[in-house]
Amino acid sequence: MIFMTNLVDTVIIFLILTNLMLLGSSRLRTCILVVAIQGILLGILAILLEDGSLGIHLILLSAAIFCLKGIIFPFLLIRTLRDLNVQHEVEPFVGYGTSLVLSPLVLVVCIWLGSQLSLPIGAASSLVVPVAFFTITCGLFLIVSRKKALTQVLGYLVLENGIYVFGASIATIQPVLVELGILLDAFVAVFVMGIAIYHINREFDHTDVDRLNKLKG
Amino acid sequence: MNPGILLWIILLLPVVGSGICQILRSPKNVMNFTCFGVAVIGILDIVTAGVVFSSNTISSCSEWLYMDALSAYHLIVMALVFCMSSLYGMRYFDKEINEGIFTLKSAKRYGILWFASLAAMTLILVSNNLGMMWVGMETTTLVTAFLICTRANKASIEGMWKYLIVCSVGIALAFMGTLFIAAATYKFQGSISGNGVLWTQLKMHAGLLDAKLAQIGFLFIFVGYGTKAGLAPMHTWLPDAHSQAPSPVSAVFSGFMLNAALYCIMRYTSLIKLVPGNENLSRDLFLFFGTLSIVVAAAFILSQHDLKRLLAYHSVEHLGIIAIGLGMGPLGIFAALFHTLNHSICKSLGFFCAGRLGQIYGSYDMRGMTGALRLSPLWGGGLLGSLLALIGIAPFALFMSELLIVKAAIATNSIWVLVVFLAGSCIIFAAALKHVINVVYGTPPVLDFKPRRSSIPDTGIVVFSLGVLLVLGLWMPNSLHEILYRAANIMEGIDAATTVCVK
Amino acid sequence: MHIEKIINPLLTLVLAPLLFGIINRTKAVFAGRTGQPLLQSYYDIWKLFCKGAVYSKTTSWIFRLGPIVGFAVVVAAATLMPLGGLPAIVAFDGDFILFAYLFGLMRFFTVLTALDTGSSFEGMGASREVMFSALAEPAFLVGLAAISKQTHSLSLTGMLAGPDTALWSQIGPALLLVAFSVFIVFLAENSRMPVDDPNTHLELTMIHEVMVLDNSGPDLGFITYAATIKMWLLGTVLVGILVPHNGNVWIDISTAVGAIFMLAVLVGVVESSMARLKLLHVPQFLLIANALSILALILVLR
Amino acid sequence: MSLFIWGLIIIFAGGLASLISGRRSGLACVFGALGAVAGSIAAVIPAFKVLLHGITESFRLNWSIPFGSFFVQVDPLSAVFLIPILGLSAIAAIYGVGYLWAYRGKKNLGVAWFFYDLLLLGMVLVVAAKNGILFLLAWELMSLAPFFLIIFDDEKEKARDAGWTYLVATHIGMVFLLIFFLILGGQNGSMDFDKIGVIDGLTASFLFVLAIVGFGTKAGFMPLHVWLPEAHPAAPSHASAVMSGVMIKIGIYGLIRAMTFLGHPPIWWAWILIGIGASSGVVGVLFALAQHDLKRLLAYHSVENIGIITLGLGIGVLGISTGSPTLAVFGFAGCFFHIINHAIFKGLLFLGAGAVLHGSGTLEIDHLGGLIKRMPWTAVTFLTGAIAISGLPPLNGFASEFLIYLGVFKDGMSHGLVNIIPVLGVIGGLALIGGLAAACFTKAFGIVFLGQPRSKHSQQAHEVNFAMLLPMVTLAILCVLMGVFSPFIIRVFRAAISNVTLLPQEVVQGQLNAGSSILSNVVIVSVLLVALICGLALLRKWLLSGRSVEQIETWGCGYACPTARMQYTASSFAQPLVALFRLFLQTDSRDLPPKGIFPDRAFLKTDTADTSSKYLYQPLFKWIGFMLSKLQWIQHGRLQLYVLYIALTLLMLLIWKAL
Repeated sequence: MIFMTNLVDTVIIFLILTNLMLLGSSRLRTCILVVAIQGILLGILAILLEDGSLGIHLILLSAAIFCLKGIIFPFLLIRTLRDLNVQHEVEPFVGYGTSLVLSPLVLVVCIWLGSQLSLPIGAASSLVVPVAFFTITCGLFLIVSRKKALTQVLGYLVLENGIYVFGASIATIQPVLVELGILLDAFVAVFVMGIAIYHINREFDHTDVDRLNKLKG
Repeated sequence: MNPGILLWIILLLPVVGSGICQILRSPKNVMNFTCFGVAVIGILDIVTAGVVFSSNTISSCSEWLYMDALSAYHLIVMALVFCMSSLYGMRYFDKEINEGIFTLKSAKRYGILWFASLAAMTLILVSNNLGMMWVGMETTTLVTAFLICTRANKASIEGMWKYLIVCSVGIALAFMGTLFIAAATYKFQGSISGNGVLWTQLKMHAGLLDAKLAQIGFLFIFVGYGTKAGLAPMHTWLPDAHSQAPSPVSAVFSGFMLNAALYCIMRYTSLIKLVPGNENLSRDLFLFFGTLSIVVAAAFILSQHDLKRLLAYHSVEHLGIIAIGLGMGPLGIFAALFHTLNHSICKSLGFFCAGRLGQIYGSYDMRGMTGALRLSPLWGGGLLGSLLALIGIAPFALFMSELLIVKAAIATNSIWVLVVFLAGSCIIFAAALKHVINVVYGTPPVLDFKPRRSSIPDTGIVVFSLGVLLVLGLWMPNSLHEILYRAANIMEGIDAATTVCVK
Repeated sequence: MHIEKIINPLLTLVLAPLLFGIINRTKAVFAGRTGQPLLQSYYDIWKLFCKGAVYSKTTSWIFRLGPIVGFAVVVAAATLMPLGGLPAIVAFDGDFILFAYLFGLMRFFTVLTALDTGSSFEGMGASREVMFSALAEPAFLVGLAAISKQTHSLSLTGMLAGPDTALWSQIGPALLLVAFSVFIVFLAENSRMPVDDPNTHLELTMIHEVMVLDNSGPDLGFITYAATIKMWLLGTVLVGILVPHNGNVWIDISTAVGAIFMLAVLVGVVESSMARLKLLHVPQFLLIANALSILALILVLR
Repeated sequence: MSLFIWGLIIIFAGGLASLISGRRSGLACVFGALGAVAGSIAAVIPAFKVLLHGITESFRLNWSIPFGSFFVQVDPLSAVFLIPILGLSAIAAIYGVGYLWAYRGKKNLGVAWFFYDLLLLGMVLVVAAKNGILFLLAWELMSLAPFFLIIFDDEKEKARDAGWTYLVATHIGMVFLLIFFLILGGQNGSMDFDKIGVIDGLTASFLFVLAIVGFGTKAGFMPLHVWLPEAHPAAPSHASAVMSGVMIKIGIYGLIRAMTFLGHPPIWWAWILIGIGASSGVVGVLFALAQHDLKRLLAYHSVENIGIITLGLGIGVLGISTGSPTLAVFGFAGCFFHIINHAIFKGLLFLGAGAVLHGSGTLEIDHLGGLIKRMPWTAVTFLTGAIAISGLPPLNGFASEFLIYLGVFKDGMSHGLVNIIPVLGVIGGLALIGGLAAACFTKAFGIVFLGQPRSKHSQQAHEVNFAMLLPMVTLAILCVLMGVFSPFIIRVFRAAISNVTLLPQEVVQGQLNAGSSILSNVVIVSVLLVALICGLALLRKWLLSGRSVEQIETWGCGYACPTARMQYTASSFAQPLVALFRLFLQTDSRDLPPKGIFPDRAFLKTDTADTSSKYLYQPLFKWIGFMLSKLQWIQHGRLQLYVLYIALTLLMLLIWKAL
């Protein structure tokens, strides 16, 4: 059991690291890969967080997560990236350095928040919920502070991952159908956003979201 | 036969419909088929609702699909809005079709997405599992996104992108909230038959929910679904999406999608009211966001030049009014539900007229639109009627529902809300009236466009909607009263046995 | 219907023109002239009645109606007016309101008559007339209100029954204030100095005279006669406020008539001792009258 | 009672029929007018019955208006208002046929007639409704219908703005009424007037203020009157006649009806009413004096007359609160009588103005003149109306003002300096109003109808058709009759007054008898006056017989060749008074005085904008707009910040609620 908890903790640490990398790196390709790693970690976490009974649907689920978040999404995104000849995130509203400096503080706040809540966490470590919050915050932060449409999609994905970690941490049995539905939605979302980015690129021949500000008032 | 089947039928028929759109061979056929199919489904919806009202609730496959008065009422609203919009949409694209802009491909895409969004919204209404409800809502967002840019141009794509991102983020937060609620159930995990969070069961054990978690969960839910419902300050996507979408889509957006989101919040409200220590939580939130929405809407209606954006901000205002009503006890909820119906009909009509007038004038800039009544008596008159109704002129039904809300406000003596509401509505009245007078009256500009004779369906839509609004303003059928009353009770979290006096 | 009721209006009709004579004679005396005979205005009126008439092409039947209405009004007003101890022919609560408004009717038609000629001078006179009378009316009615409050009577017959010593001791000041304001109204309404100058012939400065520039023959006769009667009636009001009675009808009448003639003399004195006010200052003059009346009202109400 | 309901149905049917006949002008006019006239006749009969026999008839339809009920009742108070409403509307409808006929083919007359009939229907329903919700619905119907009449000439921007001003003002008033009735109903469940118990104390005073604002907006109290001078000139004349003649009175009706719910009035209510009355009256007539547009002038006179009516009302309320039957009865009698009289002569004057517009093509007073030669009938009727509205004997206007005066003189001047308020307010106020009104109407009639034509408009003027003349003549005759029979007419208010004042009928009867005996004296003098006039006319005829009667040019004081443009204009006529009261009027006048021995060109332009809209409402609206425009930056188009809003909102909520 201890071993389990340690394993969980390691995965959690890795999650935090991925988040930090996302905040720090400006190369879109890197970001995509990092998000892929995050997906894979989630797949692992799904199994680890399940105390004891290793149900068949659980295996199925983690497999689904693994494929979707770890393989298909990155694939889709990389392909989109290829279409729009852009490699780097332009200068964001909040610099990379600043975000990296800020992130530990945010993490502290998240840990404190997690301690506030009386969540029915199973065997999982007390770090899970805070990291979930942290991931969510990072996702929102990416969407708010970055300018490239693609980065915002990544931000959305990170947000979802965070929520997913939270979902996995609280020991409720979501029926597999719902889980699959949710995954499907995430998939469709990424797909749609990909197409949307493609359209944007075609119409505007750039994908800087902050330059999409014709509609106002 | 088991009435539960009906739920399956109304859920799956739209999917079939979207399948059929795939195999049609001409844009005209696609449009006609959407109209026909939606009509059939709409009738089935209403039949289902009727069954629900006769027998208190119906459910299927171990209560995964479930429908009670509240959802049935919204089902009727949805059926109405979709039928009207489809009927209108049948003729809306004629010009593009003839010019060949609106190709078979885009027609197919339109039809498929149209049916798909119908299916998604139905899923929201019929699913008892809060997770599935969330899935339905997210699907709605994704499906409707491309309806916005049926005609792909810079503005519409921008609108779509904003809609997509803002709503997705919001709904993700709503999912977070759902998880919190799920987490709050740990006290009675054992007692619920182990398949997820069914609203009915939560309702049963609501007293046992963990107060803190439920509270946080509700906050997330409110912000999340509130984003989709277009409550200020999360409404930012709304004017962009509404103004860029083709009119039938805008009508569905404003006419039902917003209400669907609000419906989700209602479901949770009926739970949170029963959680010890959180009785007033929902009230505070509703009143706060309601008043805020009205003020913001007033600010933007005052200086608006785009007709469709004007209507969009009116949606913000009216959703705010509905929210205020929901925050004001049984009578208020009754009024709010009534207002939902009125607003849906009226706003759809508004968008219909705006769309056609936009086609006539070639733009939605109200500074260039004058003398609509002379150019096209039907659509000009319709716009005048719908806007007069929107700003609360008696004897239209919206006046009645707003009157009830004021009554509720006085009854629960929430004075400040009342003051803000009345002041805001007066400002909006003045501003919107100015706009509509300048659009409808006066001498029209010289246009090469020859307004074509308005066809039977067009006339039908206008006359029907205005007629319904008029009749409901002057005479409320007892059946409708009963329905609203039962729905209000569900929302209020009390079973129909304990009576609430709204007479 | 006693016989002496008739005496009162008869006196009015007969003696009224004499007032002008008295005024003119007074002024002549002040100027050191012998002046025209006392009965001059009788001659004038008679002469006018015997003349033919000249009408402007611009005018309509309004122009012909005006003078007649004016005369009819003053005669009707005379029936409301008591004199000395004699009650009026028609006396009822609030008859003084009717009295005031009858003169309003007269003014209405005089002004229309003036405007009917289309002459800019007469328009000018009309415009001044309506302005001054609009200011004079409140002063008159508020003043009478104070009187009626004090005399507990709502009819001229009661109000002008003459103040007894008790009344004097009660509201001497108030009575004086009212008397002053009514005197100002009297001057304004009869278009005497210092409001108007009846015997200048520079059209720009006149008010009443200029409005009747175009009238001639019998019409002018009616107007002049009506003017004298109007002065008589308003004078009666003033006298009624101030001069006490001693019960014996005949003595009272003679004192009253005498008082009215004295008033005429007073007017003459004023006219020969004062200059005409600038037209711009006339409103202030009338506002003073209003102020006095209101003051009187405050005194009696407290 | 069923006859009454039939009347309503006929009116509505007529309107609907004309709406359907649409652009077929002939049909539209026939249906619309027929519906109005026939319906009015049917509905007015019960009203007369009620008024004469004092028995109230009520009618409940089993129709559930949402949260209200269709409960209609004609009680004496309603009847007092119903008779002028129905009468004037019917007469104006006949006029309308002749008036709108000029628009045939150009406009959709069906719509105009539809809304005219709706207006009539709404007014009748408001007065007869005995249920709060029904009242509000009817009120809104009555308020909405005129909008479409005001905006009838919608290609004119002035008309569109007028429509906007009108509807906004009336809606704001409506909001206050909404609160008023909901609180009233909230006090004890039912909205039926007969079930609403009497309310006292602070609530009553609060409700009274609400009622003053809500109903005052419709009635046109200072400074809530701003919509009036805009709306009445814009509408077609028969509509303005109805709006100005009866619609604004319904505000007074609502006020009286509202006060029947509010228990025994404190004395300060009376003072407020008298203050409003005096200020509305004086300021209204002053503004009227400064106008150049005939209909605008008349609109301001409506404000003035509402002021007079309110003075009467105030005296009545003073009587109730001080327990003085004389004050109460005379006040209300004067109020009611003046309401009816004003309906008659203001209707007449607006119809006359319409005739002037129809005949000469302009309402600009300074462009008119000499119409009495070209439009003799219009001139006679207009003159009658002018005398009546100036409150001069022997016509009806004097009779009603006389009653109000009499009330104060009889019992208003009790000791105590505080009574200076009613006494000065009424006596001084009425006297000043009377004088100024006379000034204003000598100007209106004198400049428009007398002298020489000032423009080719008035040279080419022609008399109007029979359908327009008949109503005007009828109303003029009514002005005379109401004056002559005033002693008998005021007796019919007995039941209504005793309903409102809660005095026993005998007491009211006694007071009214006193009043009517006094009025009969007035009538005697008036008859004498008329007799004298006739006699003198004959006398002059006799004097002039056989003597030379010449026709020459007007005496130009030696000036050789006068022209029509040398005549005094309306502006110059009013100038001294306008200058005297510039404090209230704020007239901005631009002039170029003649200079030199041979001045080339000189002019005087005066424009009197409504002070309260210029210095109160426009700044207010500007301020609101400015404040709200501060919110504009919210929607600046930056997606990132949109998402940030969501995050911040969530954070805010968590801090507000969860911590």
